[in-house]
Amino acid sequence: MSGVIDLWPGRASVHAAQVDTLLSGFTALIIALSVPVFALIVVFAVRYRRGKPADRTHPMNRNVWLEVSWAVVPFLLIIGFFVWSLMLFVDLHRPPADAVQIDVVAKRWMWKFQHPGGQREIDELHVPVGTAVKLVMTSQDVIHSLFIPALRVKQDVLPGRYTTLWFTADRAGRYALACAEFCGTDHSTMRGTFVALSKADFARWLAESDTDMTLAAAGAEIFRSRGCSGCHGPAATVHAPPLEGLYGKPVPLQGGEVATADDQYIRDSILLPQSQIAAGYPPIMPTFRNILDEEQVAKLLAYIKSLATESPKEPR
Amino acid sequence: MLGMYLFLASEVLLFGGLFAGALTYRILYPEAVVAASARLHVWIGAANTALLLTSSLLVALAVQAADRGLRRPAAALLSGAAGLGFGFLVLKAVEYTKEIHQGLLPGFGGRFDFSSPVEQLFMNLYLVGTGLHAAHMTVGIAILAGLAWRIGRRSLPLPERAVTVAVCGLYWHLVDIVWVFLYPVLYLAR
Amino acid sequence: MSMKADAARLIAVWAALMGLLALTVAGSFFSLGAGNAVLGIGIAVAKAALILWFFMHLRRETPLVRIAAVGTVVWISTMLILISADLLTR
Amino acid sequence: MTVSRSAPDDRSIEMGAGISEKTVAETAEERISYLRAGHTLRSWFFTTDHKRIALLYLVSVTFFFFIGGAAAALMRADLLTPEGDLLSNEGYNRAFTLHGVIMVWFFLIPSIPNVFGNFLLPLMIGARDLAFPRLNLISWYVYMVGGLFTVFILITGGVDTGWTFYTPLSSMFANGNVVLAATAIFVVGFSSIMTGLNFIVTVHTLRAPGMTWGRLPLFVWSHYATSIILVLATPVLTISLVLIAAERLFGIGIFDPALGGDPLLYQHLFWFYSHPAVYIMVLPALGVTSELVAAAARKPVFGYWFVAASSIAIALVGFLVWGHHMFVSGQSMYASAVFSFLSLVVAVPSGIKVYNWTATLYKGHISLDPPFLFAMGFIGLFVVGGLTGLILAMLAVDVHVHDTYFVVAHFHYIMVGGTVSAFFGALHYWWPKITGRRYSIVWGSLSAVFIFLGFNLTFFPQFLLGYLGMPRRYHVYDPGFQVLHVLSSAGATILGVAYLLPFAYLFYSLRNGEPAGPNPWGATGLEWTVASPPPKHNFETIPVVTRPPYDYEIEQESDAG
Repeated sequence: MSGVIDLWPGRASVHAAQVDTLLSGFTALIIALSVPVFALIVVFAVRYRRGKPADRTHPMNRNVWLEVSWAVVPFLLIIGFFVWSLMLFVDLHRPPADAVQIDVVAKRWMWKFQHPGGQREIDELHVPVGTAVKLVMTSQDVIHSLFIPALRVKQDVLPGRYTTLWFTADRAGRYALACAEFCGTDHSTMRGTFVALSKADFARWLAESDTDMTLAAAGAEIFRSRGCSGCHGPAATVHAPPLEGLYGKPVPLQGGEVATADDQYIRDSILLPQSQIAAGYPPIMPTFRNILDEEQVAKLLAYIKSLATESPKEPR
Repeated sequence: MLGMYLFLASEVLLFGGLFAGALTYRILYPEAVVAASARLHVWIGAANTALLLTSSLLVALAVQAADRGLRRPAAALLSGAAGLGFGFLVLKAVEYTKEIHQGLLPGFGGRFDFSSPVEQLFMNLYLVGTGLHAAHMTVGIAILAGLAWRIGRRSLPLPERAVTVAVCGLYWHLVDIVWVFLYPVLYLAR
Repeated sequence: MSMKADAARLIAVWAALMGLLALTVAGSFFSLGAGNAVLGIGIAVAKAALILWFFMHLRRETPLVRIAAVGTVVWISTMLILISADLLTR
Repeated sequence: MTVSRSAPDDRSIEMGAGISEKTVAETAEERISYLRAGHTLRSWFFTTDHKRIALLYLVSVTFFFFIGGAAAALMRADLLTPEGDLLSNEGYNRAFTLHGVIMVWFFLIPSIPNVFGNFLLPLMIGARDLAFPRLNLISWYVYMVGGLFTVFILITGGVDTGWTFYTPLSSMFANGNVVLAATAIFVVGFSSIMTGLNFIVTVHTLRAPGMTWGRLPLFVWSHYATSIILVLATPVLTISLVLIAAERLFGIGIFDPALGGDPLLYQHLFWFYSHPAVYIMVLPALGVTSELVAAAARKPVFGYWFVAASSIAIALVGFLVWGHHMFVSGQSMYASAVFSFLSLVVAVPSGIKVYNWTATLYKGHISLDPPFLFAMGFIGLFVVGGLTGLILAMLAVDVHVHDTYFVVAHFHYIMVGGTVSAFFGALHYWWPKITGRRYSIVWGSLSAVFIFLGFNLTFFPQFLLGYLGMPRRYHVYDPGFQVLHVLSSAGATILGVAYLLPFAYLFYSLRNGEPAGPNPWGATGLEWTVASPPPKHNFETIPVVTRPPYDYEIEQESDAG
């Protein structure tokens, strides 16, 4: 942070440095491709100015090999950079399995974050350095986009769907966080702070933040109070699929297809129950789309995930 | 002719946006879309398809007659095609009425009976798609009837102006083709 | 070519179209999984081709008009294919 | 092109569907310039003469350019301070939406095609008018109806969705007059389709004898390519807008996420139109530049067929790249990879054009008159805009700079630096043809230089802002960005003045300029063989073309000695 104008934004991850290197390399290439053009235009404009004597014998009007070479050579060079950037991009879409999950709900015009331990924060996101963090995000209303410039990452946050973003911050500090997709009146105030803390500081922060119960426990609470347990619980009389050991497993559907019980599938089953019906069960589940908001769904999801290791108990 | 074909190309892409919507939801929610499609009136749709195909035949025959300067047959065939088109709209109206009573048609009345949100989405698409098509039908019927009338009172001399008949015929055939795709996409999703 | 032969051909095409319609409706009563969609769209394409070729006289048009027609089909397929490419691999 | 006069042939009458038949006795009347043929308002507002319609468009697009420019000036003034003291949040959102909607649909898309395409296409191919002159007039009226809706939106308070109308914001949440705006764009879309259709049919059917495809000026090629996009892409926008309006008015849309609607479906449909729309805006500018460069150097354009084919290639491949607007939208990773690759492919034909223009200058007789200064400025800004476009196509970089000022700077380099410069270049090049008068070379050169400098000062800082992480459409921002914003606003002031300058000296020239004569630049092309301003029906007799385009060699022999 020096000078009047910083040319590079703060860097808080290895990925950020890689993106900067990619950009620098590519900028060098495009300068190499374009500066000769500018130079030649100026040189020609001076040397062959109208009325000025110059050697103009044998002007060329066409040359296929020249054409092909200036079409193909830059293209091949650019393809090299394409492969490089594709590799970085694929990395961004492959979160490690042990990443800590933080749920994000965007709402006009604020960011809400829920940590697995139940800690909740608004417009501020605390993460530990050196740990892979996976954000599972959805929106309560319109499309938003979570943008953390210091990490060089951005991902749109969609209503009705989960999108994910992962990163490993490696330098503690306070950085900007913003909504990058226009979302209405107060779009430009939908900003916040991204706080990367050392592991010790982060543990202290977690402990200090008020938390009555973990996310999964809060989900279990909703599971009971909203009547889910009446059908999906062990004592249910209704024929409904058991949820123990469900998460991450394949689910055969009525139409013969097979879905994976991931976050999106479980969310859709709660809010749009008729769209994908598990084989062998009657389509009797009512929709909860006017009853639960996205944060509550995230808690339920955490609860259902916590049941993943238990063995299914068939209701009697 | 080329101009008309270009216009038709733009019409095709207009409906293309709707087909893209249908495709999207078919892929995202195959079962719910199939369930929603099964609740439509397949037989009314089939009858309407038959009406349109037949009217297209009449228009093709009319174009042929116009080419040869046969005034009366051309006018009669065009009127027939317009009549069949009108029949299509009547059947469509009957179908809409039934769907309103079933609580299936969004935008009309207060009582809805959708089995799932996706069905509502599908019926929205159905209403916009068939509505837009019906609007095109209305224009087409007016054009065909107008042609028949002008041919009848000789203000459109044949065979000199047979091209006009052919160009209008192209439009009618296109409206037919659009329905040929709408029918399986909306009614026959299985 | 005589008027009658021309008319006869158009009527034959119409009969074929009606046959295809019967086929597509009948096909929808059998559960073929993905086959139903392929059948429905396949028959629609066949019908559209018949209408274009015979009713719309594409067979007598200049190559330019044919290119325009084929181009349109290519265009709309491109749009649908690329959109479904996104949906299927999300 | 050297032109030999042929005997009047009835072919021309047969081909020109809408040309009123003239008897030989009326030829004297035909020589009267199109500007003097009738002075009543009626003779302007009900004209079917492509040249008069072009002037109607020139006045209208200029009007909208200034409305859109006023909105931009408001935004730049507001951004001088990080707190955005001038406008409210809502006011700023409405200003940039208005700026985008007006500039895209009411200035950039119609600018070059509807003004210069309309004026020059028939002249360049040796025709007396477009294939459907009445459709041409209707298209102007339709455009004006769309424009009136837009003005109405202005009066009634505006729209706050951005020009992209993303759902569900536009369909369910926005407060402004979304339906009116959608109607305006819906209507103006029909005008685009009509123009595109008219151009395609004209190029196919009304070329003069001997005007083979290989002899078409490159301006015509690029307008042909543009027209393909106009006809095939615009309807997809139309249907998207219909769906938004249906959802807002009747609640029967198909995008509602609460019902399971896919928010990306709208983006796919929108960008299927709007990415090719970018090429609608820039292809005509590329055509103009080809003409200007050849005339500046008095040489044939290097690699004619490569340049012509690259226009068509851009139009076709341009339809396959829309997904590069959606890399962070939640689109599948595989689709993004494909779209990224195709976006790099589409850069190849653009690159070919730039290299070919440079090669054209080699061993030329280069004039530095104002139109050619604009053309050089165009090449410079277009190259920067195009290459930064490649940066944006790089997936990992785009994740960072998407929806930031980097994108804003990039597309302004293409559209304002590129298209608007070419628009001014075309205006300065064909002004003597359109009005019959010369304007001040000194003032013209000055405005070309000021536009170039002002533009760079305005938009180059925005690249830096974007990479630093300044999101677009922000009215309140981090104080750290203020220095660059102030620089940009300063540049915008220069740019604004530089845009006003031409109006002064061009208007002055209308009365006081020297008569231009038929060919003030010593250029080739059929439009320079007729009087300036051209007679009402362009050509007394339809010319027969016997030589390739840009055939400067004959004049050169005397000049080079």
